[in-house]
Amino acid sequence: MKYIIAIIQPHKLDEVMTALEKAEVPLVTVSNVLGRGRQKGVTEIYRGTKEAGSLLKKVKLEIAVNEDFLDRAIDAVTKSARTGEVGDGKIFVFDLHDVMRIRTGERGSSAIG
Amino acid sequence: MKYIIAIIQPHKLDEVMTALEKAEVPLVTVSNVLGRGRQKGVTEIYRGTKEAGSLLKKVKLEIAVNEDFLDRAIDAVTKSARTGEVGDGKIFVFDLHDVMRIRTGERGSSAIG
Amino acid sequence: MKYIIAIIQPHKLDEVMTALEKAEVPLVTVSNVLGRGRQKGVTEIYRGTKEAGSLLKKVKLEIAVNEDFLDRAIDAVTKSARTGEVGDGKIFVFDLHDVMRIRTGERGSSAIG
Amino acid sequence: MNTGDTAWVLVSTALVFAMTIPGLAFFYGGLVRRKNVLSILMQCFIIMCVISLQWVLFGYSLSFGPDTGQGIIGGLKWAGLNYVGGQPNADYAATIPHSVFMIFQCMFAVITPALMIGAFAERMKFSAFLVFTILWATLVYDPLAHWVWGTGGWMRNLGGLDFAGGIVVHASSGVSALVLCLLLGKRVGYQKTPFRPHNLPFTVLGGALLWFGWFGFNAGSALAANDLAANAFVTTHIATAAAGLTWALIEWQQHGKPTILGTVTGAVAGLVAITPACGFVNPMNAIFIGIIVAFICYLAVAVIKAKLGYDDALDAFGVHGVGGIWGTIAVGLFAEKAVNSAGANGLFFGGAQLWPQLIMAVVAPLFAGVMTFIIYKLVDALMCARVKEKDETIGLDLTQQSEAAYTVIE
Amino acid sequence: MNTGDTAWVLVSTALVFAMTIPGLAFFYGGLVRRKNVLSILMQCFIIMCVISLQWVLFGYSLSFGPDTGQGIIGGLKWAGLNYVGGQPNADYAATIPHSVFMIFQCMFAVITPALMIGAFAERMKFSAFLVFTILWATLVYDPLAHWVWGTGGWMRNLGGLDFAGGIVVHASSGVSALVLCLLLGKRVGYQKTPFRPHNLPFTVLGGALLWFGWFGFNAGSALAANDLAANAFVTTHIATAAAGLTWALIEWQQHGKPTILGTVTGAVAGLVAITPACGFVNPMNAIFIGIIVAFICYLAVAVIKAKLGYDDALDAFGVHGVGGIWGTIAVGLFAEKAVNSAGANGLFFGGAQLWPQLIMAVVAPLFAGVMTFIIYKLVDALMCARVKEKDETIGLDLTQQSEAAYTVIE
Amino acid sequence: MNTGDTAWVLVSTALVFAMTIPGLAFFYGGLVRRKNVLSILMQCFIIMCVISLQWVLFGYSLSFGPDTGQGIIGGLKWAGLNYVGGQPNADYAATIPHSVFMIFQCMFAVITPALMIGAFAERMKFSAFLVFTILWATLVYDPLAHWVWGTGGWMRNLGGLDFAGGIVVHASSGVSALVLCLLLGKRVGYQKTPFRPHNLPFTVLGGALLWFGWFGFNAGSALAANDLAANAFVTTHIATAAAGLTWALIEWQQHGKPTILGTVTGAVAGLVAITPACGFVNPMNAIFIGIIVAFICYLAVAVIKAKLGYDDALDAFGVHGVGGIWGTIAVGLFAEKAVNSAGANGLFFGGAQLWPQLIMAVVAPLFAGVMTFIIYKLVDALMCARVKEKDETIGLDLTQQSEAAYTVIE
Ligand SMILES: Nc1ncnc2c1ncn2[C@@H]1O[C@H](COP(=O)(O)OP(=O)(O)O)[C@@H](O)[C@H]1O
Ligand SMILES: Nc1ncnc2c1ncn2[C@@H]1O[C@H](COP(=O)(O)OP(=O)(O)O)[C@@H](O)[C@H]1O
Ligand SMILES: Nc1ncnc2c1ncn2[C@@H]1O[C@H](COP(=O)(O)OP(=O)(O)O)[C@@H](O)[C@H]1O
Repeated sequence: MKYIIAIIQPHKLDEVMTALEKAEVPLVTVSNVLGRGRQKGVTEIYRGTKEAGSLLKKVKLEIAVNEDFLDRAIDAVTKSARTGEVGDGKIFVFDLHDVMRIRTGERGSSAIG
Repeated sequence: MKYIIAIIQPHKLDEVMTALEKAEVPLVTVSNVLGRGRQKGVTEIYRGTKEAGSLLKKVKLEIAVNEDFLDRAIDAVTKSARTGEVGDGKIFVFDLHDVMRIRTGERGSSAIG
Repeated sequence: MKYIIAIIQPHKLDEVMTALEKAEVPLVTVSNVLGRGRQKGVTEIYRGTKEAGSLLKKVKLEIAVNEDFLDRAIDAVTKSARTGEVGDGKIFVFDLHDVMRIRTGERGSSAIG
Repeated sequence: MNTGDTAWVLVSTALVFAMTIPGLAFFYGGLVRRKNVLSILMQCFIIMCVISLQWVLFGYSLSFGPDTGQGIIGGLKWAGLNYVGGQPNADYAATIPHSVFMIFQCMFAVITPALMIGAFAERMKFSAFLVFTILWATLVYDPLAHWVWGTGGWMRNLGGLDFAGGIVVHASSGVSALVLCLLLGKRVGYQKTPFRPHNLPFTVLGGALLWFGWFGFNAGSALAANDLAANAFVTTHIATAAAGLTWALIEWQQHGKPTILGTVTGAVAGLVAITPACGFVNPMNAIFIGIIVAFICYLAVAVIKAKLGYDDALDAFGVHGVGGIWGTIAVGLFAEKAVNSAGANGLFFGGAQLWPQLIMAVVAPLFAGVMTFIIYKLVDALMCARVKEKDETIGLDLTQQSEAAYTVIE
Repeated sequence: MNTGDTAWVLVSTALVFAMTIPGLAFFYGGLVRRKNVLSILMQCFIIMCVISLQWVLFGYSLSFGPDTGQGIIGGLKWAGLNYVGGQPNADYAATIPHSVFMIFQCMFAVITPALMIGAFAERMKFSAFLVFTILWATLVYDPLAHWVWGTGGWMRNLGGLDFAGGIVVHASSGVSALVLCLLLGKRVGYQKTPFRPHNLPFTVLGGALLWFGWFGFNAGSALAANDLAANAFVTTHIATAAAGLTWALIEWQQHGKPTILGTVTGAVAGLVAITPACGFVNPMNAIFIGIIVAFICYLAVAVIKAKLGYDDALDAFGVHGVGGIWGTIAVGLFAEKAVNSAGANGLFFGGAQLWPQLIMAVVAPLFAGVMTFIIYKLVDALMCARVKEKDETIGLDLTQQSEAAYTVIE
Repeated sequence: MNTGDTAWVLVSTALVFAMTIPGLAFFYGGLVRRKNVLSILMQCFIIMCVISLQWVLFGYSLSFGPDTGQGIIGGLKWAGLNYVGGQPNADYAATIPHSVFMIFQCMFAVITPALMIGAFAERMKFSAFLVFTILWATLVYDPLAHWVWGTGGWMRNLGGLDFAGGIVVHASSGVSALVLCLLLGKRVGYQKTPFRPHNLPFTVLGGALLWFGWFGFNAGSALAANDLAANAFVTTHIATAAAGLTWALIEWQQHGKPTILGTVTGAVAGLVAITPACGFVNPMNAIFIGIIVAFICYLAVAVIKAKLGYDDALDAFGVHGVGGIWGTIAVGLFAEKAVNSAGANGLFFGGAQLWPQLIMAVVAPLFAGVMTFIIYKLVDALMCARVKEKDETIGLDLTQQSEAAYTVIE
């Protein structure tokens, strides 16, 4: 089993969510993050004090999948999240040791979906 | 060493925290997330526009443990977070390569607690 | 490749960010978390009801690096985040299976930076 | 007719309006959990709509219309604002248009049921709340307003004094709130998980606007821009300041820290207590009324409630019920004819005003409590007053209104 | 001069001030996405600054200054507040200082262009917005105010009635808003991704303050603290209550849930509709005006807009344009000389007031729409009215103002 | 007595109340970091409580009570509101109850120390703040109010003019604020890590309410609803609009972007500067006063402060101190007898009013600064004025008040 962490542009979230649903990996956990990447931050000014804000708002997706769904999940995210501009984000993939569904106590691969 | 990520219902947080304390795995990091799972979202309406909100508020727990505490941590979460209804959440378990306590510089298994 | 999760004190964020930049591991994802650790929480009082708040505000950093940058990243965080007081936080290190840059589709080690 | 008086009462009307929305709405809204804040705002807002209509259609007539004979209720002669026009009605206010008096009183009729929201917050079904509110306004508020303020009202004839609504507004709604929260039961998880206020700045905003609007509520009740209004304005301000400070000091002594929530709560308690008294007592005694109410309400809110374990979620009873009754009794102690010749002398000034005050302070709450019980039972039987547990867990905003107060992403 | 009248109009001026900031600013600010809230607040705030200056420098003179002959525009005789001092000007208000009338009207001149912000929210460049606003105030608002309210204005001479600005303020800005949003185009992602209000409590706060301030807007337009002000106050309150409740009930029937956003929107629609009528109709007919506007605006906002697909982001047209036109026509139906002897009788009272009302309701929007088109084209040619797509995605707060509304960390 | 005047001053009192809470509280509260917002709200709220009590008990008597002989201080004859009742006091205001004048002035006494919160924000211990405030109000504000406004006060006798408090309120508190922040030292991390405003909409809300309430502050200071009030109202509005716009334009020119924080700050600076002048200058000169204050305060806040490196956290000195002194001098330049016959002619109108103004502008700040130094040293010795570094890091909300402003989970 694999665990995907994807950092994307906030305004792409809805498209990515739809793409994931179409790719049959609908289950996902979403959260707000700030990212410093290659994309330039926007300077902020408060009463004359300039601050080179380097952190930009991003959205983080976490998706646990069985191996055979990995590629289509990555694919779905990449295609739907891409604008071609710097700042589009990254996908990180981890080995997932175990999963459990709290409601039923089910474990492993079948608990993932 | 293992790293547990648990997604639970927000109103269960206090019970889970207490259960973890009792299970002697008190150290935990908590954050807000939104989840799309099997649980149905609640439709929102703004000036007549219906929006099938698919994301529900969840809470994410992260717990780093030594192997021999893994089962009791999982157990504590499962029992205290379970309502039996769809949406109770999932537990994901990862291998943890290394840990370090920033204050002391301690590393590995002893730094976890 | 490795994936670092660091939990630090919120007011140390700027120093850590600067340190990471100096250590040539500038790319990082940041988020708010609450932590229960060895540090004592602050009691809150609402209309006479005391609540032993055990959760304290922390900041979470996530940094994906190639192996040869791992030590200097850990070093940068540890040194800049340390105050010597309880509550300074922890660093967790994971194996990273794969990385992908959404913008280009690049994969693996070269996509990390 | 006097333009200065008219200007003052018009402004006061707007000020009392602002007490309910945004004042009370934000005071209460900040105190609930994030998932229920809109339900509070909605309840306050819809009360403004629905009770205003009830008032002009028949509520005003029931309350202030010509008495039907026994001092119990006004008739329907003034329903639909019949006879309520630009000419003054000397029985109530000789120097301002009758319709100005009517709309000023409208804002009182609106805020009174809104105060009860604090008791049943976070668990009452919207439809049940709406029906309950309309019935309560008609069957509890309108008669009480008539008894105390209407020409021919029996408490008024008895000599009972209630300058701006200690009995009519606060004691009545506060006691009803207690009955309601006992009948509705506790919120899921009450006393197990902590229910922290989700946005205390909102509560402070609301509290400050309450204080601001209360100048209209109390000093506007003089119905003229004269020395009586001035006295009411000053006593209101000072009693409130004293109560807010006292509450902070009590907390400091009890827990080692004064809190802003405590200070604001104390201020509101002070406003409540001075309400019936503001036009009858002098400013120095107003300080005592304020100090004492802080002690009493602190006891009610932080000690007694916790002991008895009822879930008066935002302390509608502990602040408005308890404070309103204390203020009503305080009139019987501190009132002076020197302040208001149309008033009376209280115990400390050699008068016997305490008795009518005590009668009001006992009968009105009793009446309100019993009626609330009956109305609640009726509503509950008809449509089940409480939301389903699952809906309560998800939150009233999403389940009762299909809205979320704040976006999470972006 | 009368101190009571002066006090009332001074207070009303402050109340109308509060309608724009913080009222409208928060009403709109809560509805946009988190990344654009400051741009809304900024636009409202800078309009207050810039139009107030425009007004005292020449706007007031253009609007209310001595007519230049054809009833089209006032001259520049009163520019820089020449002749506008402490003495009353009996043509407009005989009992208050002329400068009080001027500053009261100033707040109307400010809020009118601010209403349009709702249409072009989240995508207009700040510089273009600023230039557009100044031109629009000068070329659309000032003439219209003169036509309807200025001595010698042709619509006024025609017998058109607009008590507090149904045509001058709401219809004009609402229709211009529609033209603007059609010209500017839709926001990126409109109807693809959901645009949820980022902070509904802010919207409720703003809505409540609008209602509060509107008492000054409408009842202040009597320019005296008399029975006419009283009537305007009462009708304003009641029509609003009726409209708010009606909208909630429509939603309840349509979607099974009443929402707070709907209720507040309904209330604002009610305020808009009663604006031209409040000094001419009686309270019971105000209820009808309120109920009807809820239906019409609901249709405009929730049905027609969705069908036609234009992006009137916060429904400036749907509420102000549609509501203002309905209110103007309603005067022609419900006005009574019994309420205001300086008024007229509408259709239902055997009068012929409907015709001048219809003429106003057709000509003024047409004029505003055409002028808006011309001004927009000019501004767009000069400086490109819309922000770059990339900036729109990042948000106007950061890209137009280099600020973020809320911190994320700590 | 005059009901219109009384109505106006009562309303103005409520408006000035709203300047401190919620106005200033939210203006400042939005600017600090999330962990300190409640400490600001608490300080503003408790000042309202504690200084109101100080005022009625003895502060008013010290300030406005019969002079003890040298023009330095009022006696204790009016302590506890003795002799302060419903009858007018012709020395101060002949047409309104004396108690109305007293409570109007109470709100000035409250807001003045509250302004200083901006300087010591985020690091002062609550207990020390409380003791400091009471001493400062008694030893700095009360004497100064007496000098400038009390019958027999020496600055008043000298012919110094301060219509609504440029010296008494703004210069005094602003300069004291500077002394305070120098003595307290910088916040931990100042100029190392960025301190972003945690909630700019709150700041805009507060700023708008300040402007709103300031109409009562300035125009209410006419103590009557007459043409003088009208002039003060108009000049206040216009100077503020000019200053807000000017600040935005300066930023636009300097950084390429106008910000809402800058615009609001400019508006507040405009309000400060016009305060002493509003009843003496004409509207066109008010525009100049507003434009100039924006330049001066921008310099103080964005350039000089950064250079000198003192930590006036929210610019209490930069805006109120600098702006108040400029306004006081501006009276000496722009005042006209044509505007206010009880006033004087400034330099530009051939008068010699500049000298008394300069004396006030030098002596009052000096006095305030020295006294602040002494009081601070006393308080610091007694109870250590600053919180522990660890507490500052965690935040004042949790460590001084055991409360959190917002919940994080749910
Ligand atoms: N090595 C990394 N570790 C952690 N987060 C990263 C890393 N690289 C990128 N990110 C996250 O991805 C976001 C987008 O990266 P960025 O470099 O701006 O875009 P791109 O990959 O298109 O050049 C960053 O803001 C950051 O949140
Ligand atoms: N495969 C997954 N990947 C990431 N998050 C998941 C996954 N499955 C479930 N979750 C998270 O767990 C939450 C609960 O899942 P859900 O399916 O609603 O409950 P249950 O497991 O009880 O059926 C989801 O809202 C989501 O946040
Ligand atoms: N085993 C763990 N699992 C998850 N999070 C942890 C763990 N240990 C520490 N943390 C996080 O690190 C933070 C700091 O830990 P704490 O024990 O207070 O500090 P220190 O390590 O200096 O003693 C905690 O608040 C928590 O968020």
